[in-house]
Amino acid sequence: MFTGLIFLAVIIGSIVFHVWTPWWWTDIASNWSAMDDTIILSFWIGGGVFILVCLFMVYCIFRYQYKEGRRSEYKPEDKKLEKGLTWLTTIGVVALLAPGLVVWNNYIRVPDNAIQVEVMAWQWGWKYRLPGKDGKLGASNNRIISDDNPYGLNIDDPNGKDDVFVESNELHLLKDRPVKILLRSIDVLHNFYVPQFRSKMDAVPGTITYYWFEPNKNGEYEVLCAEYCGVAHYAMRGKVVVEDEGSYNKWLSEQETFSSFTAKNIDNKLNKKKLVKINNLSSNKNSILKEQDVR
Amino acid sequence: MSDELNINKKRKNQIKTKSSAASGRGETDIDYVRPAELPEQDLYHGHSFITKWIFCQDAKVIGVQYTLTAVFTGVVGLILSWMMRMQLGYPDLFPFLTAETYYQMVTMHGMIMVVYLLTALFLGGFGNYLIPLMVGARDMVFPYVNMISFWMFFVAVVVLMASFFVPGGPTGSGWTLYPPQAILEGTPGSGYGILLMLISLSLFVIGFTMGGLNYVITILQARTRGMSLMRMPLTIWGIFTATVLALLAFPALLVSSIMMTLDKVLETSFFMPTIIKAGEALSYDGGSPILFQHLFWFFGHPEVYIVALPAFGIVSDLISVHSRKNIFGYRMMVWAIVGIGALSFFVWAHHMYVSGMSPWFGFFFATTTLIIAVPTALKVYNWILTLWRGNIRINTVMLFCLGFIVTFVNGGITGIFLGNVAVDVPLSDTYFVIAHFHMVMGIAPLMVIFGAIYHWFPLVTGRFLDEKLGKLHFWITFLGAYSIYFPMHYLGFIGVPRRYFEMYDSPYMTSAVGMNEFISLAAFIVGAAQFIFFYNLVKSLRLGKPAGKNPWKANSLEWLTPDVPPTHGNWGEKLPVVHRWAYDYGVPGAKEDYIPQTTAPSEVKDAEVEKT
Amino acid sequence: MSDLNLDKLPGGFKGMSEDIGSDQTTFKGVNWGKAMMWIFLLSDTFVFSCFLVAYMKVRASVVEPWPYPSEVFALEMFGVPVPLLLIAIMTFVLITSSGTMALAVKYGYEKNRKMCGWFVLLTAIGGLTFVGMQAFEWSKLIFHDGVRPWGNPFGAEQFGAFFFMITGFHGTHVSIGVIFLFIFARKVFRGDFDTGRRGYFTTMKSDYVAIEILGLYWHFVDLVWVFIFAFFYLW
Amino acid sequence: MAETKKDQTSTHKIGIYLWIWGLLFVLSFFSYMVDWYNFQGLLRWSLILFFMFLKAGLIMAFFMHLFWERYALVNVLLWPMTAIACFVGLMVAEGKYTVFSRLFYFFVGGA
Repeated sequence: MFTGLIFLAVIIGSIVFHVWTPWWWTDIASNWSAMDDTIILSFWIGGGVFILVCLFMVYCIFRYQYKEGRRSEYKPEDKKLEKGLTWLTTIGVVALLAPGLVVWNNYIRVPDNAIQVEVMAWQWGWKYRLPGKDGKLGASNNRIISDDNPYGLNIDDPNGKDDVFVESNELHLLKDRPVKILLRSIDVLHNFYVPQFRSKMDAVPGTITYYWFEPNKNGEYEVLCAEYCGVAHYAMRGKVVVEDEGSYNKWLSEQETFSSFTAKNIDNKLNKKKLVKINNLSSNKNSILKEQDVR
Repeated sequence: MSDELNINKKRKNQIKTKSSAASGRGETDIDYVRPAELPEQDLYHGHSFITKWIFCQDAKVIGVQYTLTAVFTGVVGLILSWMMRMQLGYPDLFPFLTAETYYQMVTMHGMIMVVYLLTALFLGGFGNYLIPLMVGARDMVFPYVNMISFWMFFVAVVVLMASFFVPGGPTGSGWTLYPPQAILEGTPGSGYGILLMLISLSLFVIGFTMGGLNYVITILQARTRGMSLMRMPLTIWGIFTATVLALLAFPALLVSSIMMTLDKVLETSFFMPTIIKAGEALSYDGGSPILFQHLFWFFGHPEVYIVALPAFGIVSDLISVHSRKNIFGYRMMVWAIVGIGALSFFVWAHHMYVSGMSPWFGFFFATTTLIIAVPTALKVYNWILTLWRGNIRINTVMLFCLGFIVTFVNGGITGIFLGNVAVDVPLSDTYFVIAHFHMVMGIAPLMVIFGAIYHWFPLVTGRFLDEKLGKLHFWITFLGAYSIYFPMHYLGFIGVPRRYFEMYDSPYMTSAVGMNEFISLAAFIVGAAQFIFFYNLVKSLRLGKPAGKNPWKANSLEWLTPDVPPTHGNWGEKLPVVHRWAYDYGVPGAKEDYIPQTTAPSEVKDAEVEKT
Repeated sequence: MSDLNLDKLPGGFKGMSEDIGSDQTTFKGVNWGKAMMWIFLLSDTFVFSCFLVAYMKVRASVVEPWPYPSEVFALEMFGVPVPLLLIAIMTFVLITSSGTMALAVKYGYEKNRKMCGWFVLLTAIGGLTFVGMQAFEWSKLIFHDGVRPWGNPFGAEQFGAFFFMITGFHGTHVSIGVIFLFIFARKVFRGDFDTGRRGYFTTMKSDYVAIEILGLYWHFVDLVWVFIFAFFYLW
Repeated sequence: MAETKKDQTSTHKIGIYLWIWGLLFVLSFFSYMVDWYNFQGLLRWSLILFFMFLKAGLIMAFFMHLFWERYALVNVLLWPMTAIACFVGLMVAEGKYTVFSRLFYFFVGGA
């Protein structure tokens, strides 16, 4: 009796918690509401199964508790029941899988009008590169990264000349315009993740990965690294600002392009020292570690 | 049902006619079982203390040795989890918890619990103890190799524990050990720590292979007379399939360990592309980090089932015995175990949906993954249908089984979320994943382990464990663990990423602080409750109620040995002869409500047995 | 002792379903040790497969050119480079030793102590020759051509790494096999298998079936070489 | 230990071993010739794989006696190979995808 009641309380408690929980997803700010919908669908089907199975279990506990001398039913198999349950489960699984595959199909096919944005991850921070007026990113290679060429761009590639460098943790995006995030890492695995955008993908050194989304709400969002990348993983944050065209263009015009960067670099050799500091990742790492020690 | 019956009848008739021709037996001999194919096994009996208890070749002693070693590592893992929860619940309170130590604890906790506790305990512990007893063998087929297997495992554990004491400490690369970070500066323990981990894993694989071959061959080739595969208890089916999986999956772990060791020591570039560290390019070039993930999960996913399948098998037996009812749909259960095992080799990359692998793989792996959901669901149905119309003893063992069903169904369903590729995108690498796998392969198998220990303790020691303490232990563990992991899913919905040393004050995460405190408190209590269990073990060893023979009135062979606890050689003079499956409970017409496997049909003439 | 007569059991898939449905043993008439060796080899197949799969994946995805094996492994003969000469000889040696092992197993079945012993010894010598040639090949690559696990003068640096790792792992298998072959040759000549002398460590009785088990292992080593030869040297 | 009746004796005529032995030499010679004549492309691949599987099959079937074993053992040994086949197939696809990404983003550019 007691046992059954507690198990019943666990089930009811789970439902109550689910319905009245204050912990729920942060408001979506991208086009991927379809992902939320598939989650809700999974909740209905999966939650239904959970409740039914557990309630049946509780019923059995109440109804068939041990009584001296009672015999249990002897029925090794019931073909019809088993077949029915198999089909029912199969239908449920298909109902879950089909929408999931459709959404995934959208996820890996990037719309043609998407803006390319390269996210360059390093231990531990973010940098970005945007295509210039030609809308194309130049070829890049980690091998040739140097102080004069912090993104390792191929000097001979004309596409790269007007690429825009964003050497800070902050990225601005246009509202209602799809972006294709090209992920690049110069050291270990990272993952560019903004919970409000729902989407994520690992940045893998030695190759380029991608995903896309369409931000549809103005605001500032925190970027989190979602793939463990070493001791300061938790401190690897960035910022995404979604805004309208006016302020976006203003921000864009303030950024440096590859050609202006190189030109400036040749003009002013003194500047180089400062750049070394920015690019010297180890100094950055130490500052993070120091901060931690202070704490 | 009926067609199987007919096949059985037909076969029996064939055998009968054959035998009557051969040995002149009468047509009417319904008790006939084929004579032995193999001569008696040749056993080495130890004489000194060392050969009897330390370098012992008796599978039962080896099983206990495995269990004790695994439980010891488990306690280490438990303490590590406490320390992690201290940091997560009360971030600034403990100055000795730095990010380095936190990540080291995360890694060691994960690896210990998955490999050195659960795998070793289910296969090494329960496998060694139960396989020879349940299939009616005198011992494992290669007792000497079996002994070496345990000592290899022991050395692996020693090497693992040694990594706590080397300069730099144990590796802090997460239990998945993903390169490049696992072997680069910037990850704690990237020097000696990771090397010792890889060596320890390799030793474990070698040791396990020795044991695994024993388990498989004992089950396939050393069953007693009358014990056909389809009469084996589901425990054996679960352990058998899991062992086969382990023999085929551990090679991938061995290979990836060797390759990563070479990457570390010889600076080869298997998994290492061009890497810029501190503004300078390292000597690596052209390797593929994703390859490691493929190899790791080609091992890692079957590993999940290596832990789950023995739990499935054992819980089926416990439920059946304690609800005094035959297991519902035995054949379906067997096929489900085998099917899940086979499919588990085709689903590995569902751990890698957002790893940057070829995006087309998503379709393939989502489909195969959700196919696995069907046999798994059927197993759940069959468990609850076994309870249905049974005669359920609500004792500690049954409580743990019920706890298993609730946590397993819960965790299984969140598994469908994560296996469904598009749903996985927002949820992967968040606390939802943590909650899911702790529920489904942490708590659920642990429930079975506890249930199994309460069930078989009388066999191993001849005494019962204390029921009152047992029930207390169960309720704290079950309710506590459920209230740790059920709310944790919702942290994942918020978007809290896993492996974060602390959250800082991201605006939408402040609401997680309160929950983290609650979860930590629950974790401390659940952890502490395990010491009730250890106390119970020690106390009952001396003072427990004597159990006598077959105290649960079970059917399977392990309870039918002449001596309790069974001695070396298990069966005394004569091997048992099996006449039926292990689930003849509540057979109409029989005197008792159970018919042990060795009972010949002529002894229970009136019983209307359906399955044989 | 037994009513098991393999000739009377049905064969094919019918026999298979009957074997699986029967009691006691699933592999009818297969010795425990032999069954264990088979399952071990299955597991070992997965080890080598993982090595080769990793090799294929990396080789398919490097952008630097992969060294051309038939030039790297060429041997100067009378001033002319002959591609893969040493490898060809090694292959022939290993196949030869596989053949002698097969004969040793055959004579083991027949409990022909002398012939069995000589063929086991011959196999061991073949294996030793193979290991020796492999040592020669390694030292040539290391000292003469400058191939290292972390790089080589010919192209993609994984070439050396995979070469040393995979052939090294295979060579370890061969070496272990050679050691056991010598031990077993001694055991055969001493007559252990005829008298059923007990093993020093395992305390179990010796039997000629051990030769068959060792044979399985040795043929497997040869089998792996077939795959390494195809994927590493010919690709 | 587990000795069963050997009256059916798995012993075979010596000829079959010598015959297979010779065949293996010939096949090895052929696969060596593939390199000697420097075939390229699909022809090279199909020849290499053909000789490889033929040799492997002969060794397994006759030297390792799998041809004479009962189907239970044969099937247990061969079915797991499907997992490897799946692994190989997917890794080939993955290798192609990686090399495509690398060439495209690191050398071609203009994404």
